[in-house]
Amino acid sequence: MSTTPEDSRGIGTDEWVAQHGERAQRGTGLYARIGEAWMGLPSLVRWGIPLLLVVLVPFAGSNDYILRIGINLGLFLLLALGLNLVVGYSGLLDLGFIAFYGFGAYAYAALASEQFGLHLPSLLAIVIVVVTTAAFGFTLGLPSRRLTGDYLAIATLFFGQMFVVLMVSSDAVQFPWMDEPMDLTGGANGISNVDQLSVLGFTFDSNLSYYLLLIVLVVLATVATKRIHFSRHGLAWRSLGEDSLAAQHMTIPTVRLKLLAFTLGAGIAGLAGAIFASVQQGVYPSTFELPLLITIYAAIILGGLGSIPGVLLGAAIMTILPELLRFPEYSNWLFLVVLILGTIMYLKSWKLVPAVFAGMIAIGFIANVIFLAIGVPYLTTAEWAKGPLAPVLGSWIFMPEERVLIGNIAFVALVVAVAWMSLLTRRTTIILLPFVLWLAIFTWEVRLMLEPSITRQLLVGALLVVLMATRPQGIFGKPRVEVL
Amino acid sequence: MMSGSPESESNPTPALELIDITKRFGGLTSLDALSLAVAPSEILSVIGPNGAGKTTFFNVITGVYTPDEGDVLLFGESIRGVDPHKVARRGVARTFQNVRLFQNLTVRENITAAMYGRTNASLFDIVFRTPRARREERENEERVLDALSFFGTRLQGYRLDQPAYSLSYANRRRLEVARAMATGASVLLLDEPAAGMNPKETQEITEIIGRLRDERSYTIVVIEHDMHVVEGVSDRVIALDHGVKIAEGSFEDVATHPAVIEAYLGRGSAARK
Amino acid sequence: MEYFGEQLVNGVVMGGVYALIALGYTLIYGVLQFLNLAHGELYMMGAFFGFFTMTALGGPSASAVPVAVMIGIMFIVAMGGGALLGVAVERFAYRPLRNSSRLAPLISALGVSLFLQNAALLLFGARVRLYDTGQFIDLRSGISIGRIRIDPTEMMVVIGALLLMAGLWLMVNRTRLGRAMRAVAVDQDAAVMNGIDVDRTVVWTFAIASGLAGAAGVMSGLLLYPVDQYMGVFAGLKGFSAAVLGGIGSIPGAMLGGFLLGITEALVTGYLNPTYADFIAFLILILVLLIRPRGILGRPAIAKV
Amino acid sequence: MTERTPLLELRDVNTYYGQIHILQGVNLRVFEGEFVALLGGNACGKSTTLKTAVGLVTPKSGSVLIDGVEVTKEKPGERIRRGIAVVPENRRLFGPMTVMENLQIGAYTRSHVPKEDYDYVFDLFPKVAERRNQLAGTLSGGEQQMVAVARALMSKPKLLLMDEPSMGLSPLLVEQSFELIDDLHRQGVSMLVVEQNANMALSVADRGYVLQTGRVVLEGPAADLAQDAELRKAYLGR
Amino acid sequence: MKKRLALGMGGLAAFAMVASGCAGGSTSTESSAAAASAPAASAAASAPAEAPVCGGSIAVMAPLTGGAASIGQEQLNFAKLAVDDFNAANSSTYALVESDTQLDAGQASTQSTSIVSDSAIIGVVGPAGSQEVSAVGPAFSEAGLGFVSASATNPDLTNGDNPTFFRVVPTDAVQGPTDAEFIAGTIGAKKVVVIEEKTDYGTGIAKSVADALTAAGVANEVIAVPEDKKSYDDVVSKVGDDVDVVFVTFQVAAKSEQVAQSLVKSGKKAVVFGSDGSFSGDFKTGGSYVSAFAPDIKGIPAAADVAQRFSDAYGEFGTFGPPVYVATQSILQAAQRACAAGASDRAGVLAELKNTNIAGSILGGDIAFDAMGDVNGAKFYIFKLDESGAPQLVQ
Repeated sequence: MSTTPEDSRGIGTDEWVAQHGERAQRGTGLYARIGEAWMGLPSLVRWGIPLLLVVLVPFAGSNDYILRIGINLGLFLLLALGLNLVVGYSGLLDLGFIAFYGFGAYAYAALASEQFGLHLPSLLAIVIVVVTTAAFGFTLGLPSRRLTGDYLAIATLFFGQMFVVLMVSSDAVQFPWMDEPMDLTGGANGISNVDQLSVLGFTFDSNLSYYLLLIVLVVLATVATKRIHFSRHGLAWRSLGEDSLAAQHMTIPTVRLKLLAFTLGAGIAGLAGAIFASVQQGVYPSTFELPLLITIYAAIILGGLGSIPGVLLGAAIMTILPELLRFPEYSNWLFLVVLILGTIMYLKSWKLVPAVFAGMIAIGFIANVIFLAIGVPYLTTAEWAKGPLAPVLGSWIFMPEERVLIGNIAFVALVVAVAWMSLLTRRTTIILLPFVLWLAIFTWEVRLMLEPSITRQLLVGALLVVLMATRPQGIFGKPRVEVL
Repeated sequence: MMSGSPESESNPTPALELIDITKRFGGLTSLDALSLAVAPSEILSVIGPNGAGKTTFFNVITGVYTPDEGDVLLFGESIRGVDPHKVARRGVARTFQNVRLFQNLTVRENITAAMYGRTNASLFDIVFRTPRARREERENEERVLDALSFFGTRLQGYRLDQPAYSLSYANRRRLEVARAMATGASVLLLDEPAAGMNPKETQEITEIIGRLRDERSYTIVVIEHDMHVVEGVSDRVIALDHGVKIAEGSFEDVATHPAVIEAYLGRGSAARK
Repeated sequence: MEYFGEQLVNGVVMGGVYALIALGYTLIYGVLQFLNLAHGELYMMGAFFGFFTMTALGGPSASAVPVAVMIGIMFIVAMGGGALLGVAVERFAYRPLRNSSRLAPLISALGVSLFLQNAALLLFGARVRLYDTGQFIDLRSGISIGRIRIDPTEMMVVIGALLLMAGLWLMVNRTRLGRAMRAVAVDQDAAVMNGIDVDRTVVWTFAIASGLAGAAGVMSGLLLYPVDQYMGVFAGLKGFSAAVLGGIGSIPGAMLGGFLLGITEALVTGYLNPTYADFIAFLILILVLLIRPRGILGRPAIAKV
Repeated sequence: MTERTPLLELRDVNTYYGQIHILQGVNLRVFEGEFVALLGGNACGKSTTLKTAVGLVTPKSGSVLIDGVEVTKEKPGERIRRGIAVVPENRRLFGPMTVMENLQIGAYTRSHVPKEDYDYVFDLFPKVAERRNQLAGTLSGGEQQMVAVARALMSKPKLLLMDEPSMGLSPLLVEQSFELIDDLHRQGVSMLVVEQNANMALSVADRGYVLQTGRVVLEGPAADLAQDAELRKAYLGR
Repeated sequence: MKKRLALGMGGLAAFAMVASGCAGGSTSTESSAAAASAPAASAAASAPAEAPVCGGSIAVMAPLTGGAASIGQEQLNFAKLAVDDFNAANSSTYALVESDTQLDAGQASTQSTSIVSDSAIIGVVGPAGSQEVSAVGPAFSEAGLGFVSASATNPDLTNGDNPTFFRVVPTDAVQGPTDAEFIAGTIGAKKVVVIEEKTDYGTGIAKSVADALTAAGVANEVIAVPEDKKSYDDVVSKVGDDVDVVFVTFQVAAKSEQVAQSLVKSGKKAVVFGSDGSFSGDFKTGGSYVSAFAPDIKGIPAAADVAQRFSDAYGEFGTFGPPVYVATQSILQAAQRACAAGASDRAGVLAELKNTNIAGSILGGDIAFDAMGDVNGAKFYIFKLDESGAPQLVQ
């Protein structure tokens, strides 16, 4: 029989694993220290700095496009904050959320366009839109009393789909009391020439005005959300999202709160929809289909469900990144920078970095020689091989004559290689890394650059997969840890 | 069958009373014409083999299930078929056999969440931070500390802002009790409060249950397998088997009752204890 | 009555395709309680694999091998290719997330969909492809009862779907692998403690489900559905609806759901208005869910308190 | 101690969950024919030790040996083939499957299962034979316990690992469980039982280990441990 | 070839020297650079002597990804071909900018701001859909940016709201009556079913055809179908035995073929008449009709070469591509003229766009715009598909 001497607490007192968990919560390293320093700032500063930057954008020589992206981002943020109440807090997987956005947009268009000859004052129209959308949200929330989890998600998803079908096909609705079929929604053509917002004599007729309006709305929504977060309602919502049954036993009227979440979320979405309709001066059914739902969900989950900064960041990523990728001149740089930084961050060793990059450079020339030796015809100059180094660069990444075919092969090879590499040990990965890096650049230059629009979508898809795999809880999300 | 305990005779309105409660699931009768009464500030323990209907008994009281027959009275008023959150508001709070905390909420938030029924701030109050909202916030803060003070320093200090999942198992059980207290209930239903605790912790929770009655006058119903706890806290013990009350009375009476030994305790238990 | 029969046949044939897709959803959901939203993309890939196999074998008109053999090879390639792809998707997009929140794999699945659609666009080009079945199968042959006609491809789809379902049902209920799948579905940790290799079981599940999607792709190609990069989105939605309608996790349920959905679509198209077919299908679905939250043949959830 | 090869040996095992150091140099041996109890409070690493032995958790350092063969990198299935089997905490039967199917899953690692093996467990547990076509989820607590043990025995283990067999059971069932375990042990099955109920476990075990904050703090014959003053104070109650 | 081999080897050697930190690396690099300069010089020499003067960017707004990618990619490729051809012929440096709208008016509207903000862009090809045109119209007219669509056929677009909008294809108001007249007259149909696909394209053309048929006294029934419908057997079952013509308004020719095959196999006498969206090799059931705004471009000498080169580079094509070639040409020529006149900004290009006159375009006729931006003398041609599926001009 033996007793470990260093044991001092005596047998039978064991809270140690959990304390370990508590300690592990605190991060280590540079990032954590920067994070802590940032969190140490007063919250007014933490929120104020980004806000100031955002407000200054229009005055720093930006153009309509940037403002328009800003407007889209603002609408997105409103949607994401609204959805966060429903999904992030209450844990209700509402996949019909986009229908509320669409409903708001269509309702505004119906009240302020030639469709029915109505041109209601904006404020009145918006109030009507928000109230009706909220009522619509309440109605769609009713099944949440009976359906939970995936099944609620499915039912709401179909509601969302039905909305689009209904909008597309309601351009010739025959009411029994009318002689002629009536055009309610403009069908596939949607409704155009929707009035712009006009409040107290001020007409929102420029991107700048909408941009500033949205900043105000997003700030208000963020402040409200933050206040709700720690309030009795916020806690009640979060509790029912955690464990609806336990919440009921803790005096929380779950049904009512679920409906409230649905209603409130819908109201916010309706407001965003109305603004969207007036920014665009039109509504079209194709906007409110699955891709938008995907983007909005990606935004809230990417950032970290239930976390306000996470929602804001996620929405920003999902709005700005795809736009950046539209332009080859940016996406090129983005690609190279991500590739290089990613490699450096993966290697975490100043000795390995030059070795890997040297290997990458060597492999290009080796490939060049091999391809020549086996007689693959090619043209040397790639578009980006400019300047004095052009010939060297040109024979490092060469352009094959059969650019599409070889590019496709390279693409498939790259996907397979990256996937395969993720299964290997670090050691083997590092050995293969130069080859894969070169193949990535080769594929990019030979094939992906040729189709920027497709590449953009490919990258967004890959990004979602990679981000989820590396950080399933989202960027700012806290992991759910189960100790033992 | 044992006769009703003297406490319930001396007190005209029991805190909690079940009258001929029957609950069936399909062909299975989980509770069979069960009647019992709990006097205010009494600790009643319910024991019985797995599947005896103990948890169903809690679920019928708290409104998760509506009994097929019979009535449940809380201080003389029927709460049969009332929604769980309303039952809780009327003063019945519970803990769960398998600990159902709001795992990703902090200790403080877990307790504050349970005060929903005692607070009134509307969303408007909250968003615009009206005086009412601020006042409630302060009150909540005090109540949190008050509920936690019951457990010494176990759940205080830095632990207040730790998520519930990071707590040790025993602390989670404690937090669940504190959360139930925070609802403002006067009747606590504790489902195996000592399960998975080591002997020291078991002893501690036994003391706490006693103090809950002595210091705060809670009426408490405990489901427990650990006979040390049952012995330590009970004013009265009820043994259930197949939804039927097979014995009732003091711990000694029940523990030595042949039917209880047959169905639940086993012959060796008395010898070993 | 004949018209009704005609529409019924149309519905059953459409339903066969939906059912095959639904089987994949149901199988994966049954084992992992997770909606593989990228399933429709595997169906799309299957359709393309079938198409390129056909072209490689000499195209619709000048096949190098007998037609039956060609169709057989098309199915093998599409199912094999689908299975491989499905396994890869599981390995890289879902396995890292197996123990995280329910939403993470959903987003990952959407990422996979986006990736696969655009990879197909990049690799196969944007052109819509047609199998041109009429070139190698006489669509005017087959059975006809009065005006109701069932052409050979339609027969193949319906019989094929039924056979695959029966095979799948037997596999799940009668084989060692099937038992392992069900055990993993009930309790992964307990399955591991009994020596079941969860990863391998899940891989097989994905392989089988994705193989079925590949088969569905070829079948819909043979039925002359246009083959393009985005065909999987809506077909996936339909298959998914079918699975939910029948009770997700239940194999006969998926089949039933598929046929019901197909028949609904055909009847609404036939007697009302095609634009409302989806609307009514979704409406039925929501109503069924409200009445039976777990679908027609789904098991009720066991409430744990 | 003789120099026999232990059926199961953990050598200086260190295990982490994320950054949390769970097992800190655990050494443990179970010899053929032995009944070893592994005791300890909550969250002290008992279950992790078991999981490490089965292969659900891979140690960061140290090794696991079954019958003298290093299995640290092997999957649970391979280890079960080498002759260990687990009765998990809370039994964990496959509720929607029949008792027979549960037994078949118990024999999953074996390519061929002769009928006699089923007969063997049916002889051992006539109740289980009776219920073989019933869904496991519909059985009573005691029956479930039997099926769980029968399921584990289907892989013909040399060593049976049991995780908290008394967890959540009524006193009668706890007693019956231990009788069952004791019975099996007498029939020659070697056992490693993880238990919080030290009293009960030490009354039937040959030898015991006490785990504290991830370390083995006490080990020795069960009878000696039952007399250890500190242990008595902590675990055996008043 | 050998030079390049040497270059690769040289590069490798140079790299090896540098990598190994060799002191003599500098000389070696120099020698490799010297070797490298040879091909560069020869490449420069092969370029034409006279310096290019005119250039600028042209944006292509099309659904390059998403459900309508088959249309958008074909349009993009024709635009690429047009720019390449034009640059080669005129030694100019015009470049294309892709703008993916996914056929969604919302995205088109956002992208329009991007295009307006890029001052290098002097003209826009597209957008493809009519609703997209309404969505981008205000931004482009405010910026004075000319845009030429090759597929937006809603007649309302040229009602004066969009002063900078042009299109090289005739509107539904031309196609509908032409097709209806042919169905009523030449085919002599008594009963027609119009399958209206619920897209802005399908809805517009279906309405125009149905109205014209009614006016011509032909009994007709419109069946609306959703865009994502996969099987058309159930729709075909609705077509009565007495129906002579099924008019389809799909954007994807494969669907028209699907309907035609379905009619054949169910033994109905009705033939399919496809609107211009069906004009593609995929639609080939013998006996069907299809209309197009141009004679088959493979039959036009001026176009045969373009068609051939397109097929070589990008594969087969349908109906939405060739007009883009012309639309791109119109902008390129306008830009070139503006450049020659020394006013190569947006206003200059827009002014010149109004004077567009492409003689003998690949669409068969001359292309010029009227005051509203519609193409002059718009006319529709009707083809009958022969047994091999090849279109034969019948009107």
